[in-house]
Amino acid sequence: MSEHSHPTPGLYVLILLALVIGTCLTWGIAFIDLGIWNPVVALTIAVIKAVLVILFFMHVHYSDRLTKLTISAGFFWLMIMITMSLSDYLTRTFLPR
Amino acid sequence: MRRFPLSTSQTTTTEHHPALAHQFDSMEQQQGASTFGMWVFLLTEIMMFGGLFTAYLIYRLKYYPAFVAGSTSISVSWGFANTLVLIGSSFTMAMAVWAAQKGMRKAQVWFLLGTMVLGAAFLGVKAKEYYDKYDECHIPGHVIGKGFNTWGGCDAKDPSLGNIAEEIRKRDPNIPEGAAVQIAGQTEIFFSFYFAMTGLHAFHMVIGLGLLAWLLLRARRGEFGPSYYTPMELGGLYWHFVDIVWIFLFPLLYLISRHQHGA
Amino acid sequence: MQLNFPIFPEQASSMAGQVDALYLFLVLITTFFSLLIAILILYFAIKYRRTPERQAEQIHGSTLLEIVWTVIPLGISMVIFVWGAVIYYHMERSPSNPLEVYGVGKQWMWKFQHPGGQREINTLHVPMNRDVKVTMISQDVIHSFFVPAFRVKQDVLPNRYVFTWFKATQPGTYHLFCSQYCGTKHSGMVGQVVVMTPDDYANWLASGKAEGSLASLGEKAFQQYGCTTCHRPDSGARGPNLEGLYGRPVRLTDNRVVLADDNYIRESILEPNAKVVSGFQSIMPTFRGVVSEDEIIAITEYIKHLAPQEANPLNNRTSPTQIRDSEVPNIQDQNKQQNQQQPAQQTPQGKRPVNPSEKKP
Amino acid sequence: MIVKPVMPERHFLNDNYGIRSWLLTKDHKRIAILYLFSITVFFLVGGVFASLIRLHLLTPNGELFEADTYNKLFTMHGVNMVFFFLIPSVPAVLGNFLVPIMVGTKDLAFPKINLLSWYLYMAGGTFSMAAMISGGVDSGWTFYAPLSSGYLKTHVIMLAVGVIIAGFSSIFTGLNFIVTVHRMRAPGITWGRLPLFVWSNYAASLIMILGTPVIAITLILLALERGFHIGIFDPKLGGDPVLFQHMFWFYSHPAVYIMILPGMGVISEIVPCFSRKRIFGYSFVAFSSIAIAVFGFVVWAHHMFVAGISVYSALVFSLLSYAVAIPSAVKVFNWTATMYKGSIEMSTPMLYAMAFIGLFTIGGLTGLFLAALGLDIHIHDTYFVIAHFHYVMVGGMVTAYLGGLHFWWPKITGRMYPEAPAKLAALITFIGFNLTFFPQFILGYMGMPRRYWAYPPEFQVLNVLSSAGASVLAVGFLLPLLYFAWSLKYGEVAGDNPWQATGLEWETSSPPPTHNFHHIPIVTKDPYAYGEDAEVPVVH
Repeated sequence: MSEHSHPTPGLYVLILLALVIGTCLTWGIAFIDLGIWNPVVALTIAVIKAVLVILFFMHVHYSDRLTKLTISAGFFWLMIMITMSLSDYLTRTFLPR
Repeated sequence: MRRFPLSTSQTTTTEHHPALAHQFDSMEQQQGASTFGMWVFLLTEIMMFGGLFTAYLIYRLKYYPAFVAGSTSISVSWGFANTLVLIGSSFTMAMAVWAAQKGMRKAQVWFLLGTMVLGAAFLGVKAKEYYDKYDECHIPGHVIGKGFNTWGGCDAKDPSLGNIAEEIRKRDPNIPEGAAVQIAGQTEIFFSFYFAMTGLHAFHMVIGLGLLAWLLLRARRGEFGPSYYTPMELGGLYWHFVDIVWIFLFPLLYLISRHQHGA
Repeated sequence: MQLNFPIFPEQASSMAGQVDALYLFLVLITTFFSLLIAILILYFAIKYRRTPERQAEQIHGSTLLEIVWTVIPLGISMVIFVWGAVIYYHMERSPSNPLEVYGVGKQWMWKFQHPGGQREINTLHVPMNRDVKVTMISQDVIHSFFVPAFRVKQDVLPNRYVFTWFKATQPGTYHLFCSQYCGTKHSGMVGQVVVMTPDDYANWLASGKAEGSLASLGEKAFQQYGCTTCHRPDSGARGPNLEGLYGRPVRLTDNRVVLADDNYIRESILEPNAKVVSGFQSIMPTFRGVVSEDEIIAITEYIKHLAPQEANPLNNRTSPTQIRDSEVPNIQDQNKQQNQQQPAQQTPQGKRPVNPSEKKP
Repeated sequence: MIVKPVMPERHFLNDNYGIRSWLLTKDHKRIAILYLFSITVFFLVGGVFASLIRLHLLTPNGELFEADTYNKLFTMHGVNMVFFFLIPSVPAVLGNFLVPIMVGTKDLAFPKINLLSWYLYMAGGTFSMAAMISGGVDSGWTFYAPLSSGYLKTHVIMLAVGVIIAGFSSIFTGLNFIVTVHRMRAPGITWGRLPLFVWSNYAASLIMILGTPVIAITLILLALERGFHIGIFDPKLGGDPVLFQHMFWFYSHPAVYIMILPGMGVISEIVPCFSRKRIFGYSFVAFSSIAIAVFGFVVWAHHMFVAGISVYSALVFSLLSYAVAIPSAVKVFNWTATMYKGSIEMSTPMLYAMAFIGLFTIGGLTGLFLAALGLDIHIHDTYFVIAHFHYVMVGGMVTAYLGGLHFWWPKITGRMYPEAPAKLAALITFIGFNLTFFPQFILGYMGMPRRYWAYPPEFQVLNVLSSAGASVLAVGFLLPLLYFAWSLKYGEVAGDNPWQATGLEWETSSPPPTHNFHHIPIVTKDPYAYGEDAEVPVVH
């Protein structure tokens, strides 16, 4: 159902290049002091890399809405787990007194 | 009493592809269902790794200095190299799927082989890293290896063997020994997560290699072509997912506040 | 077997009435809706029972009705939520000037310490009409402090202090249960809370054999572990001055501000480098495995009693004290014994006024 | 229809014979029957533990068993019932049998994975049985750390492994349902024509695939901590025990909706059938299932109000907990409204459905007590909680399971169960159930903590009442076992549609042929087209 148009090897090479550049960037930036932004930058690059892999290597860009919805649901639920757990950990110190 | 049938019946005539399972009407339905099934399975994988990531995050907030020290003690170069290896294997995997779609038997086999070699290389590096940790007495707990020591190394007197407390003091002499030892002791929890997360990932890699071997056999027999390449597609999805997990593991485990301490 | 069995718990605290009011309200709601549904079902089942001539009347649905039975339950549940939240908030707020009692849970007993130094096991004596705050910690697994007559319950965790409070209103003896499953003798981890009139309570306090007040025990431990070496009021001290510390905000080296409460003090004893006060070095060794929970409680009580002696807020000291390396305790050698159960000895040689054999918890 | 129905000549039960044809079957109906047998065994084992617990609690001082044994009994009762009965019961037995037929397909999307999931279930069951036989486990089904990871001396890891494996069985069942519902619907079955049983199983499947992996990883971490003494949850090793509870309840709270949602689906099928009426508010009933599944994921910490979580977090979780109560209420009202002006036949399945609606109402409403923060402090971890979830799980779920089993028994076996003993069993179950669990509400509010081996004497009368009820309940549960077995041989031949029900499953023969339908059906009407030729008034 999903193979009406498919990426070509040329595109794959481009993605590979982008991923390698992303990895090098992550590695390089890790040694520069950005304060609290270090993990933010690293994770942003990681997210971009993951999105590239998902969209092109995993053909989601060419897939139907259901597949896209499924993946979004996965990350949405992960966010639920993380944020709702943190809602406890981050507010424990604000005791009402 | 009268019955009110919900349905009328219809006879379907579809030409049968040998790979079409009986429960499906068409190859298109079969591929759609299989691919979607794989995605649903990957959804469960996201949540499974997600549980680990959540716990990791909470402990990282709680024991940040120890996570920095633990992260610094693992080799960023190997981690970096392994990231590139895995990205490369993802590329060859994508190419293998493409070759299958195009019905290029030889190309499939070579790309699959390439993927397997890179995957095995990744596991080899991982094994080396694990062995280093074993050597440095950084295995958490008291069951495997010589047991985790509060100073985070094998011998308190010998700073050369993974003595994390000593490393901390070397990088920042202002940190007193007591504090360094305490932080070193807490790296045990970092290593717990390091091994749990990379271990679960490596376990997925091993399964992935098994899948690839099976795909390789089938590809060699020329089973895949433009009309049927679903198993290849599914294997690809799985392999890319494992790659994505690593894309997150690398910065989370290897690169915690590297700038403080240099390579 | 007694035949006149109670079906409602005693009300023996200021909170009991509030909780029971919400309970009875909910019982009313539950009864109303359960009966409504049950009666409707039975009525329909009889009224519209199948007979040869009966034809069901097809109804697709009604958006209006759906909205009605979405909104009404929503409204009712919001009332319950707010009501419950108000009571909860009240329960979680520490009373202003409570009588403080400390509890330690372990498999399978409760240990309580009073500020006057009295210790009890599985029994807690408290005066009536006075806010009593019980601060608790567990030595092993999770327990839970539950006094049904007071409608209070709090899980007692092994890694941090939690508290609960109550104001008993009726003299008497009440059940104390451990309500969090804690192993084989979970159901044996029971005791009683004895509520006494103020006079009786005073008598009880006087009759109790105490080795001295809790704070004085704490002071003893404070000296015994050599804390005074660094935590001194003078400006050259290597550790923060602890006078007037309790209950105040403290600025840390990473600019965070935390409240110096029981948990902070305990953490600073066991994991001194987790939260280092701004302007100080992290030089303090850990006392994990060295001090017992009881001693930490006593030391905390002692710190609470250290009144501020000068207007020198410890949280904004400007010049960090320089420490020479030779002053830093060398604790590695003593640290070699790995066994977590065994107290390691981690203090600088010659600085501790007692020898290890004396510091039995 | 005066013609006496006859058994079809060929159907899935006689298509093939021999043990191999069962153990290697890929037919969803045969797998459903494999599940039916194995689940019954686990239910009986769990039931024996329950009976022993109730027997022990007749006296306050714990005279029958040692404390240790008692702890093992309630642990194994909980584990058996939750992981090996409640979670798989309706989805894996009735769902497996009916979902493909209801969506008009020959089988589930992945028959081999379906069989694999039964084997995983059996493997998980074997591990848990092995843990049981080799001395039992006394961790409680909740496995709270650090007790289970650092203090107990029993085979916690073996039991945890059993639960993890069974978890994967449930993941695969859920995966199969989701793919089948999305990709395998027969022509004409739009989402608006999907039977409500399929909707609710779909919603439960969502929870299975999103929640179950989290319990798997949580228990893996627990086992690692226990096995290798690495610090994850034990504060002695630097961990945080409250994190275990967060991760455990992230799955285990939604898991109660895995248990109850398919049961609700059964009721949504039975009530219209025996009222001869289309379901009231189809789309509201359907979407309330999805709403329950989604909201179910954001309320977990209401199990932790006294566990030392932050006050603000508790407020948020309490508020959200009410969000999940609303769709449940909507369902109850819609079922009741479906009966209005129907033509109601009080057959056994309908009796069970009516019992479900009543008991679930009580069970659901008492959930409001537990979500109310100030009140939960008092009743948390008491028998009030026990009573509440048994009202939902036994009064709701088991009742629905039995109702569904009676309803579809003629479809599964081709034979009717005997009506008179079935009605009697339904009545006995209802009375026994209420006698067992209603006193526990009072006990709980009185303050009797759960998992107590001995208790203060003033609680004895209520405990004796409860134990008496349990013996009645046991009879109620054993009766169906007897007459179902009897009916296999002597039951009346049912015919394709003994209830004159609508729905695709009633259009094929009973028992259905191996491929369910001789031709792929094309559906032109919605699933509850009762009285379709009559005028259809719409109330506004």
